[in-house]
Amino acid sequence: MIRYFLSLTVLLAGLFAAATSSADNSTIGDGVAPGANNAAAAAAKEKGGYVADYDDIFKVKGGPEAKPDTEIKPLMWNSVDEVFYDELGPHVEQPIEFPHDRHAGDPNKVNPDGKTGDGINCMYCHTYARRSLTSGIPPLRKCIGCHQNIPSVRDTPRIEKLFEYWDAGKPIPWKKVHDLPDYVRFNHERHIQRFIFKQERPYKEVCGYCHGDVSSMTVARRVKTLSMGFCVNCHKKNHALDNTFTKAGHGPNDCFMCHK
Amino acid sequence: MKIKSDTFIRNPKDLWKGEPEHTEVRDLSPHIGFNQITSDVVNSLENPRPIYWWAIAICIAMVGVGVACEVHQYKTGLGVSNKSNTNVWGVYIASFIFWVGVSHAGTLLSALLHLTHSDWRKSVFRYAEAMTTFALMTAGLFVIVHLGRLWQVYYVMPYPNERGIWPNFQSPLVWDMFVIGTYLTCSSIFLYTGMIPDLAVFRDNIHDGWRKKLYTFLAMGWQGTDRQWRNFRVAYLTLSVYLIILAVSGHSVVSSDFAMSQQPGWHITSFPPYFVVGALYSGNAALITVFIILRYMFRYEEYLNMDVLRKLVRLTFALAMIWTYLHFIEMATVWYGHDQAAKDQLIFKATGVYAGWWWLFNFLAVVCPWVMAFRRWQTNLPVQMVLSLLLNVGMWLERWLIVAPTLGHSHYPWTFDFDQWPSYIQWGILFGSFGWFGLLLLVFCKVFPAVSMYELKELAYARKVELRHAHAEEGHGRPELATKGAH
Amino acid sequence: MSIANLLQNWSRYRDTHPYGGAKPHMGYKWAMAIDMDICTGCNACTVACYAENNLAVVGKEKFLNGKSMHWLRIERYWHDSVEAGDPIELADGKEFKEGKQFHDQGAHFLPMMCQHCEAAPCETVCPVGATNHTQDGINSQIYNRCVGSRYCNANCPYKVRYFNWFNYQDPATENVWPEPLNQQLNPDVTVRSKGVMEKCTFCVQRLRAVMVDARTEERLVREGEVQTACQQACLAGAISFGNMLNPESRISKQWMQQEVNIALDAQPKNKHVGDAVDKRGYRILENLRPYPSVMYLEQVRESAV
Amino acid sequence: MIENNFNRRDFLKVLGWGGAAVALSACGNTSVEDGTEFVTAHSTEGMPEYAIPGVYVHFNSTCAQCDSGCSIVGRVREGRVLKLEGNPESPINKGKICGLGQAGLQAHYNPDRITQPMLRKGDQGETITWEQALTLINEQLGGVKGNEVAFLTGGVSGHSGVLLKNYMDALGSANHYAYEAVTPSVVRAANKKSYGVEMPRLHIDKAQVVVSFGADFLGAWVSPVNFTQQYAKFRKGPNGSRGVLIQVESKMTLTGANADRWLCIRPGTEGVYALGLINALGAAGFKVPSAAAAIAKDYTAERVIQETGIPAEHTEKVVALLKERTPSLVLFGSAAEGYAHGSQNAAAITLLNHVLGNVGKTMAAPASVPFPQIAPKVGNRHALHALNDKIAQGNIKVLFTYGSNPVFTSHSSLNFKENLKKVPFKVVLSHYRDETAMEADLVLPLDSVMEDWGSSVPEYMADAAQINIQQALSEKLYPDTRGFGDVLLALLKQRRPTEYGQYEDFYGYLRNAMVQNKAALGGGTASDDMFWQKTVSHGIIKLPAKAASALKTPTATKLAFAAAAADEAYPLHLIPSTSAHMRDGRHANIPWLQESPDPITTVVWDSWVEIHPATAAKLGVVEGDVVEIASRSGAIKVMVYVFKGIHPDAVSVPMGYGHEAMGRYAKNTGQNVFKVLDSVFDKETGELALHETRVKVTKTGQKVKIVKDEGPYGGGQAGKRIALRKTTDKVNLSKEV
Repeated sequence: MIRYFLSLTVLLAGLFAAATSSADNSTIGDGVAPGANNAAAAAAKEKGGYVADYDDIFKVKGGPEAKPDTEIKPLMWNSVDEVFYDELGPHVEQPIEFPHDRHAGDPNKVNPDGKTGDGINCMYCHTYARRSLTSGIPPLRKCIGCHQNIPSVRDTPRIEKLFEYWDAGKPIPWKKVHDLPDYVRFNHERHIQRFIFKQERPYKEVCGYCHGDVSSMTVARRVKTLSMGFCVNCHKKNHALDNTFTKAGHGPNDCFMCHK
Repeated sequence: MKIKSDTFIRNPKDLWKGEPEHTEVRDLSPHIGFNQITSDVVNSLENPRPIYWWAIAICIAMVGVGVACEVHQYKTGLGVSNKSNTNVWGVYIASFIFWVGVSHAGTLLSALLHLTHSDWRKSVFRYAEAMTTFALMTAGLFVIVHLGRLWQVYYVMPYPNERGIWPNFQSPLVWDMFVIGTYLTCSSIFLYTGMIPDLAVFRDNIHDGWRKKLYTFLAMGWQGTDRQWRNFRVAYLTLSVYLIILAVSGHSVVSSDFAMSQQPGWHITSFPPYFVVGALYSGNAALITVFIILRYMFRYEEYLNMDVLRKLVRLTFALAMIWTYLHFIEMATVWYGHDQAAKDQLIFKATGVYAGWWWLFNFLAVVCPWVMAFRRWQTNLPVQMVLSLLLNVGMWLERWLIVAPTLGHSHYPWTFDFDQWPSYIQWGILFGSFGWFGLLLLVFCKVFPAVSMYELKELAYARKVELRHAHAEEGHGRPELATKGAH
Repeated sequence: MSIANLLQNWSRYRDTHPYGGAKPHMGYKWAMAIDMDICTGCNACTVACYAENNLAVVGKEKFLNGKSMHWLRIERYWHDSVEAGDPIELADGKEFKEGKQFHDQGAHFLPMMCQHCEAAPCETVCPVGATNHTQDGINSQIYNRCVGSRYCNANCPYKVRYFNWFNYQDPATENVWPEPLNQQLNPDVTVRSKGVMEKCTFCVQRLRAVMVDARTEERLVREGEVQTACQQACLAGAISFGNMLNPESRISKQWMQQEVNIALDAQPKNKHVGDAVDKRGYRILENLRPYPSVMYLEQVRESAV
Repeated sequence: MIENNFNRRDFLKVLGWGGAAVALSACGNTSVEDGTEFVTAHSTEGMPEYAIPGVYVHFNSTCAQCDSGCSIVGRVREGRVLKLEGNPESPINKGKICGLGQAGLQAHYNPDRITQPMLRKGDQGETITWEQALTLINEQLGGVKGNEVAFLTGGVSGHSGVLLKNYMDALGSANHYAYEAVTPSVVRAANKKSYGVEMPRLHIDKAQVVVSFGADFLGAWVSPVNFTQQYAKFRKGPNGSRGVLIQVESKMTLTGANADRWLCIRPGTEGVYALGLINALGAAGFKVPSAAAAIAKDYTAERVIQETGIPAEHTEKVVALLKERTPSLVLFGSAAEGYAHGSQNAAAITLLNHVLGNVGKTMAAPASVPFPQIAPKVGNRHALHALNDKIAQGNIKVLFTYGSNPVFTSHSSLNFKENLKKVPFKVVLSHYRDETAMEADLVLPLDSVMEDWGSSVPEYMADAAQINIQQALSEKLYPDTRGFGDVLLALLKQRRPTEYGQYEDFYGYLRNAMVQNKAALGGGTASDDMFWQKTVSHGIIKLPAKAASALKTPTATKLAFAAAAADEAYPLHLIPSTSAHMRDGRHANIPWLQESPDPITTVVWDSWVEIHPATAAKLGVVEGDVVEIASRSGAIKVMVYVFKGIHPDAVSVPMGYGHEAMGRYAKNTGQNVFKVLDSVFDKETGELALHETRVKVTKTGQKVKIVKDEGPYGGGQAGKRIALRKTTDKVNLSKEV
């Protein structure tokens, strides 16, 4: 039996490795540009209280030979393309069908309903993402703050409903779309800080990596599995740490990071 | 000549007399022919003594008790079994080892003695092999029952998963999972393979009903051709060799659950042989119990006869002596070793809260088997029945006294000496496990040949040949005399 | 972990004993020191632990049955209890034989929690790898991976692991946190359900919060930036905690001053007999070689009175 | 954009409807199994910018679990206060907080809190509104004279104390009784007499030797958090010398358990020993003032040994140590004061301090708050007796109680519960439906400390004078509870509407009172808002230090100690011990405190009686036996804990257990030792002498398993290297001894 099992698993592994070894591309920060200098690293070292071990943690790579860590073998699931984690979540019925496309969509693109988006930054409303574990749902007064100055849509059903809540003084009971189990703790702040502020990637790419292209949805819907494999897959890769591409490192991989 | 058949219930006055000399028989009477074997076995399946149905009912009731306890434990949490943060293990792990132990005797009889051409095993090895399989199934249940989140038991298996994580291959529990799984698979295959010729006989002797369909399916078109027999023997031999390795490694791995740890009383190098021999010992004792029950229940007096029992008892006695030796060796190495904690642990066993049980276990498992040394009691059925049960109680206690005292008295004095008496839930599940094992075995013996017909026929043939030779050499005289020297 | 690393060398992927091991600590090695001379046994740390880590209050009956859930327990020893045990061998080789009628040199309080051993006996035996060594030297316990085999507890020399024998969070049965008591529960710490093992985590939720901040600011966590709940509560300041790899930290200075080397199973301190009071550091059951991360400082009693 | 300018107070107001959903959202109260969340979304409606979901906010406040006045920091997230820490700014606790203080959270979130005003209807309670309740009080007060109204409180201070005094003045009543069952009131009286102040500031950290006569300063005496911090410094020593602690008592306290030498003294002979020490010091060549020497000259070594039972060798060593090392400090606590001659004991011990020259060195005059009206009014046991006498004479028609539970804590010979029936209208302001509330006609539910505003002045101030601000850390859990100050204000509005009508609530009053005295409080030229904001955010106002006055010089008087008469019928002394967690029983309904073991015996969830092995052998009892402890006043049945930390002539039962009401955790947990206390009083102060009760112990034959954390191995170490102890010989006394 033991031989069965081993041969079976090895076979499976081989299959996956073969099927997916060439599919490792187009992820956030996967490439580290060669030839970057060490100055940024040295500067960063000076910031810390003590810096001796900083290099060890972040695997600072310098010099012309610097390249992404290609030593990682094609692992079981590691190199499976993100497509593997595409999975539409259930439809969540919200008290107000909030049109994300109308707010965050591309201003130059016409939506099916004949309107263009406003191109609002995600973090204009989900304002806590950069400084808290949770991204936060905007308070009602944030909605009202804008909409009381937009008379053109004041009479549409959704906005009327919005003002009903406002007048009643009740918060809108939004339902959770991206719901992680309680034994998982995802930290928005760290990801936003790293990928948007440090690496200066476009917010649509960063937020969209997990949440999908929300700017094309009305009511948001989960598009990735947000499963552990989805997280781990990314955390195993070597990413550039800043936009100078002098340093690379992967996310923490110990279980205590998310489960505690 | 008809040999006097024993009955289960004897004159109480004769109880301690043992077997009279003149009823001495060989493993199979030379007067039993092939047809009689077939008809006896087939008839025994059709028509067991009524006690069979009582036994079935009792087993079902026992299983019911066990299931009820388990359901309660599952719903409420393991706390109802009254373990504590010090004594985290208890009856379940002890019973797990016990049942794995029981399984070993079957392999010994069916595989090892097969290789050594011990012909007397031929009437008992089939049910012994069945016991192996069922005892392993019972043992597996205990592992699951013991888990805090038994619905997550599949985490232990190395299956490719989305999370990209594996079980911990360093853990002896994972080795356990592998070895028990492998052992169970192989022993089932071994049991089934050995039954194929007999199943074909059943197929041919039973003419309708679901049994016919079942046997037809299971016999896999066995026709008894030369080629089939040749392949069969090769396969059977190969499997038996493989199974012996598994059996030895199996209980060694179980022992490493303990021996791999650093806890005093567990961290003992001699544990693997100690466990394996202990397993054979308790398994053989269980074989004797089942021997006596089946003999009466299915009217197998001709086949499960006194000669076989005597040999079984002698084998058990020999194992008991080896085990006793290892038992004292284990204590001696601790006593003369430098590990003070282990020494304390040994003293604790003999004097602490578990002292009564420890001395009882020593009496049952070390002293009691000496009864088997006496010839007059070797074939005394009531004595052997009681004795074999006592030995198993003793050996169960041995396992429990490996598990519990170490937990209660290991390295850290603050947690010493909690006397955590298992609650009725633990006892209920243990009780249920005997019902579960008994039920499986009884159903098996009713549906499948509990004695191996084809091997008995080989034996019958051999005995007939012997008889013929005796006649030819002596020219006259009684066949019993001719075969007497063969003991 | 994957097939590939399984085939390469699976054991290489475990974080174990750091000195000589394949995987050194990455910037952090959290450790603790407890000075038992100033620990008064007041239980403030225990209550703080209950508050911080959502520990279940099990009640009288379960406490009696040894099901208490105190991750941090204060043990109270008497050095003069001649009947209860053997004379205690002191560090200087003398035997302690004092106090017959009264406990006249007081008690000895010893806060005992998970020692976060570098070569933890619990880690190797967990069948599902629910307890592991992290790169910063913590012995982790992952509740959602735990199947409840309790092997870790059976192997723990200190018996500091606590099992959820019941569903303490279930309002229908145990109801340890009846409304509104459940509003006190720390959202950073999972409330454990039945059937999983739990233990002291060195307040990992606090550690991780500051470590994440430090990463964002591209530095290491500074000394004093994080405290465990027990350390924060300890009135006498008997508990110190910090990063051993930071040479400036109090903890690393303390270990160095006490000449306790985390990588040794016996400390060669005999040369300091003359200066005995200052070299009081030791680790409990060090000789079993779990390489615990908690150093205790011996209690001192004045012999002049 | 609408940007509301939220301040701290508004935040709490709006949190009610914004925070309701939030409150549960991050509870972590979901299953590990399926991980589904109960709550739909984070709602941040109405929350100010600094209140970010998932991020902790810290607010300063003051702990009210005991009277030490530690400043705390509440860790608040999403409107819920999750943990309490110490406020580093406070000189009292310097960033630390004891277990009792931490457990304040569970007093706040306690499931057995009263949520609505209750009016007695026969045996039943009926919920009424606050308006009805206040109207009812007004009606009841209408027909009675001012002096027929009494207010029984615990210790009060700060602005609620001011309001209380004003209310009593408005009623024309002088019947404010501050009652504390467990409080060092004889110590205060003796200190006042000897040093001129009730509670001198102690410098344990500066002392080289501390001799403590039963003062459990690490456990439950006066200001344990401060003293423990001092103790840590004392042990480490300023220049490498480690302070030596000697504890003289009959029952080992937590402090005794930490002593270098625990001297077991015959109950009640502490004064004899103190004088014996003075005498021996004189004999050893120490310069003892002649007046003191005269007093002590009769206390020869033989007499001291005979009366106290302390062996001469230990006394000699203590004397040598005291002579060798200065400064020292002599403390005394409940064990010394709790006798009929408690004041005499105390006087002898204070005299020892004078002799050793500690006054002024390790004891200093305390700072005082320049506002006498907010100064603490500490409670004592005498107050209850005075009130009880009045009630018994039928002179009280309306009784308010707050912050005490006299029905539980009064000894049964006082017959308080029965007497209470003579009061026609009893109003109880309480958090729990405790024993006193069960007797009440009207029960008014109070805010928890986490919900209420207030100010307080601690009795023992470690440094300069300070005023503590108590800030609401979270929104009210129940809409129908009110703060003590709010209730007083509402009552005052009935009496003096013109004066108090301007204040919307107690918060307004408090703010106004503080802001008005801005200059005196060190506010400088800051605006009112700025000053108030600063005050609240610091949680403490440190007042400018005044030059400390010197302590009094000794005035020696002749002391006499009543020799403990042998009592044939009741041979043993009963020592009701104070547990650091239970105190007088007011915290019995906090599960954390019930579950955290008693440090010495490690017993949980029950009360026990400590008996010395010799006595136990004489009585034929072993651990777990249930014995009856009977005094002349009553009897309780408690389980035995055999313990070598108690004098063979004494038994000890902890106070605070044995509630008959109060809540699920307190009810029927243990036995109430107050029941068996005899009515014996200290001769000078009239305080109940807690330790003077004589009992007999009889075996009941019943046996229980004692629930304790200590394993069956009983704290032995089995020869293993677990808890190691070193002996030090830094102090060389060889030339003296």
